[in-house]
Amino acid sequence: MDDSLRELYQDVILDHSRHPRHFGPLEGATNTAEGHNPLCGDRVKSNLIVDANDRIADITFEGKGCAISQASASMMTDMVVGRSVAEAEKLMGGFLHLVKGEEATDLAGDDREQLDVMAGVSAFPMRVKCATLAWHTMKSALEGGDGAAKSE
Amino acid sequence: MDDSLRELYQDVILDHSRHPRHFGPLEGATNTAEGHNPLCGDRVKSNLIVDANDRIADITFEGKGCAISQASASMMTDMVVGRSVAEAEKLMGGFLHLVKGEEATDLAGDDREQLDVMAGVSAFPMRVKCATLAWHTMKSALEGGDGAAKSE
Amino acid sequence: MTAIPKTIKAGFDPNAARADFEIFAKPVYGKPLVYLDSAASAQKPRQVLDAMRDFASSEYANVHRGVHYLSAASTDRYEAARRTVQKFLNAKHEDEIVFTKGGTEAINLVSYSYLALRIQPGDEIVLSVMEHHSNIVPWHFLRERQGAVLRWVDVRNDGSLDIEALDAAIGPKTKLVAITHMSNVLGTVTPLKEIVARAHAKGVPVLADGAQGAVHESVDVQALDIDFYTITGHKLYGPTGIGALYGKRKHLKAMRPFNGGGEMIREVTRENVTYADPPARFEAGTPPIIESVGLAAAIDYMNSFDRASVHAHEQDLLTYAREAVREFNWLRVIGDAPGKGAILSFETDGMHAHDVATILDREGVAVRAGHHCAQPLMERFGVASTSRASFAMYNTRADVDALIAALAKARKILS
Amino acid sequence: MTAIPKTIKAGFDPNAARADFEIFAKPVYGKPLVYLDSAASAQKPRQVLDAMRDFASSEYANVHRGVHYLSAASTDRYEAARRTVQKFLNAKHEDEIVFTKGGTEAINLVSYSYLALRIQPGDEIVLSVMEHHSNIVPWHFLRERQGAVLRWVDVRNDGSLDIEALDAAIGPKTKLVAITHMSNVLGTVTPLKEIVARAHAKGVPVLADGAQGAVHESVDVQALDIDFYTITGHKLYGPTGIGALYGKRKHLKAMRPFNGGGEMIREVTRENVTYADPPARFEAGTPPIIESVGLAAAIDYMNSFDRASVHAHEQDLLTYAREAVREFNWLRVIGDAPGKGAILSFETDGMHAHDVATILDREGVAVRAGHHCAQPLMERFGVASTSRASFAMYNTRADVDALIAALAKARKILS
Ligand SMILES: Cc1ncc(COP(=O)(O)O)c(C=O)c1O
Ligand SMILES: Cc1ncc(COP(=O)(O)O)c(C=O)c1O
Repeated sequence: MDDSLRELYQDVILDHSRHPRHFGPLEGATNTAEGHNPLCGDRVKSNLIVDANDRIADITFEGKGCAISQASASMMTDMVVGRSVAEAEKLMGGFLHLVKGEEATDLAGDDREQLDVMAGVSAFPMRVKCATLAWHTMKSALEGGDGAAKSE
Repeated sequence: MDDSLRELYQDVILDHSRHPRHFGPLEGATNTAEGHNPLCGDRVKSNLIVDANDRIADITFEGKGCAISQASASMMTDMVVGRSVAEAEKLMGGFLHLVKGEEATDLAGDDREQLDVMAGVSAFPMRVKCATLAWHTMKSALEGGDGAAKSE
Repeated sequence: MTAIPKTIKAGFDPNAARADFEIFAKPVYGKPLVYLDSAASAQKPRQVLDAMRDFASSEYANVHRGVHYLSAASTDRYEAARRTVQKFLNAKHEDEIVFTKGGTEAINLVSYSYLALRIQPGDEIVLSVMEHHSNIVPWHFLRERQGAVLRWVDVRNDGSLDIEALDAAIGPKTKLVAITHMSNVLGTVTPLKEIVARAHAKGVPVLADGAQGAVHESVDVQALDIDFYTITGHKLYGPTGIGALYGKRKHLKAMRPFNGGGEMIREVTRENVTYADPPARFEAGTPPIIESVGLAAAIDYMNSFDRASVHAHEQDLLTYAREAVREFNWLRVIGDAPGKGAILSFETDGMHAHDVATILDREGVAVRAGHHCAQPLMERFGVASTSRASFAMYNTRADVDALIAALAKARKILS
Repeated sequence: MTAIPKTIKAGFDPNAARADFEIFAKPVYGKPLVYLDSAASAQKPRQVLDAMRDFASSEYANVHRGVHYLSAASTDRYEAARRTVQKFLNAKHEDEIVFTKGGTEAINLVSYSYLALRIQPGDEIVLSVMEHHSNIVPWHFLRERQGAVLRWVDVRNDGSLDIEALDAAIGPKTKLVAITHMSNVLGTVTPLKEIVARAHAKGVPVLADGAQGAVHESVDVQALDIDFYTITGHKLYGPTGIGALYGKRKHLKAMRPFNGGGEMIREVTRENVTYADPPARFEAGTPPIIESVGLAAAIDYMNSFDRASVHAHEQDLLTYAREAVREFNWLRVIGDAPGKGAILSFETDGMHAHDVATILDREGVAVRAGHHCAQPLMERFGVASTSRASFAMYNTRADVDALIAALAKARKILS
């Protein structure tokens, strides 16, 4: 089988997509936004509780999507919870580089290792939008988004 | 020089175009119509007096145009004056055949001879509209035209 | 590289046709291209590409505007293309054919220039839930802008149109029935003649979106007595950038212009403007001249085959594929209407259409995944998206075999 | 068959360029083609025709709609073409470029989607008397339909724009200045930067019709600070069926859709529709994909030469021709504005432009005769029609010589 496919649909990813973490509504959310993938019509919703110290106290996501977008959302929520908004945004920067196949120098250590499973997406340019949708939606929520983040 | 050009711009035609017969308004006209050549924006107006016996007692034309359309209008007025409406329309049928390079079996004798100078137009498909404009306009006037005959 | 299909229908040899499509000479990821996305856009035979290139390099100039040789030649070709479309649809008059930039624009033209002038708040437009967005959004505009009401006609569970429901939806306030000739998702072919008869019985005109229908069915607008019929070049094995609207002469004559510009006028002054007769009235600016030549070549190409045999061939592929997917109990076909065209849409349990399409792609199999610009239909069937394999004259049973093998592989990877 | 021009400008060899245009290989009435009708539509170099054919036969599929290989390849090419246009006009953002079917549609898009929403009865649109019908009729629509008032700015007798008159015409009710960048009849190039500055000083946006201007002048929409700028492919040595609108992001974002259909939506339900962001919002349906590749190839082709040298070459032809026609005392040039582009329009005493054009044609010389879709300008100069010779990069002084000889012949025949 095609190596890049194997790489894309790794067990970790399939597992995340089948059993997404932090899935569902979030009581008491301070920030929410909806994201939309124009390619397939999939939508994702990002709910966050940002505390007084600009820390992401909690985060969930909702919505249906392909394995890539679901896994990406699931991993994202796993990784950003407990971090500061600034850290989350930095992580996003690194992630965007990674899935576009660019140098991701700003990703280090554990973060890099965890996110590396998504690096296979870079071989599938048409699917990059799927991988970034949740992240863009989170960003839009953090910015007090207008409810219409678009994947890029 | 190109034979077909010589044929198109015969002296007879240039003469008609420079000194058009029956040019100008017509007092007491019973039928009038305006024609328009969309290609160049030229317009021609046809004025007729049709008497009780359906005879074209008088006819004039107005408007500016190229040598072909002016000559055609001038020759037409010359030829139809005094004829019955039915005859004029039959003549027009023959003329249309002639300038399109089709068999003009319905044109005979003198008519044929006079109109033959226009036969050269058939070698210039883009100019056929110029030659037929006045005729279409006359027809439109005879039919109680809506003032917007188009050359075909 | 082209496999031989197990049956070759009398009168049409798909492999011979296939050889005309140069794109199949180029492998995809080292594998033969299995192109099953013709409903999105068809590939173009060399006859079409050559016709365009030859024309552009030997007879090209702007049309309708000059007396010189190339201008005359170009105009002749452009108007000949109009007659080719006229014959293709069996329109009565050539001035009933308006060239547009595609199927979408053809429908918008009717919306802007015909229906917009006839809509009072509360007036109704009847359409089916299986319409393409191109036959929905222009009517939503009239809802948003003028208070029109959209009346939706459902399809049955097999995807067939409920003609009685359609009939019932046509009421005294109905100003137009806008319906697809063939669904780009379900493959359903609608009974246009019957629809027109019912609508006309109530004095309501009918527009058919023929983007798909004209490719797979023979169209005779006079026999249908239909008011408007739209086609698009790129699905007819022709170029992008061109389509056409057929409109009955009496309608076109009564319509106001759409775009304003050169060619569509009779006279322009500072104070006023008067308009040309149809079809020029609706063809503002320099038209898609080279594309018109390509569209005519595409129609000529289609007509160079026995269209009934081509249809039979496509039907064979559909049946063959329909049978083959029965072995997958995790796959649900959406759209099984009797007499449907060669389009197979399906949902896959626990596998998102995009993931399926990605895996198929790496096998060289091009299908489309998504909502297919038919979101109300997705909603009707309770899905967000489907995978869709669509068949064209150049496909073979070997293509279907490749699809089936790739689907099995997708299942293995994703579950 | 191509004659060598008497001077070859440094940096540009017209004969080398000319060899790229296959149409010149084919004689007209047994004579070499002298094509002086590029202002109506330019010929296309093999680079453009090849790019389109190659793309269509190796990378084609519908754009934005699939995850498969060809769809991705096609989308890449389409979006790359957008960036090529962006750079060509020096737009700040790629989403400020909307593909249209031509120059006319680009202007209509602004009329329908921007200005129509801002016009109250009595509101004014300022335009010059030298506009092409494509930059007149869309505004007449707003007069007819919404009571807009057209305010006309005259040109001086030499064809130059009277900038003070323009300034004076812009008043508190002015909603748009719509002006050509270069007149297709006079060749006049307008001082866009100055116009924009004056209009903006009064808070009025400016649209420039760049159908001709973009061919002969360098355009920098950011430096001009212009609000809208329109171009058309077929005059830029590119294909028919494509053009583009540049619009400032803030304007495009505030505009409503034009055509409705696939690709321009965010979501469609039975009850409602929401729209995509620009540029998709304005690109309903399958866009001119193959044509976008052709347009990009055409721009690349133009950029493969030193544009200043090309401009100098065209100016040389204009000057050479302008001098040569002085020998004809029966010929009157219309349009002598300083800095004008390479277009020569003229009236001929006692000889109708159509007769002149017919005779020239038989000499292989293609000029255009008529009102050039600029009837208000014809009225301004008191003529019904003119003859027009327009020069492009592939023309040479030999072409001018042929024109002059043919004009002398026409005179002989017609007088
Ligand atoms: C049923 C149907 N209608 C309309 C269209 C729109 O045609 P076009 O994309 O040529 O504008 C399509 C294709 O996209 C279609 O499948
Ligand atoms: C100045 C000008 N504006 C607009 C147009 C219209 O462009 P198009 O024919 O591509 O629609 C033309 C050419 O016809 C033109 O010369």
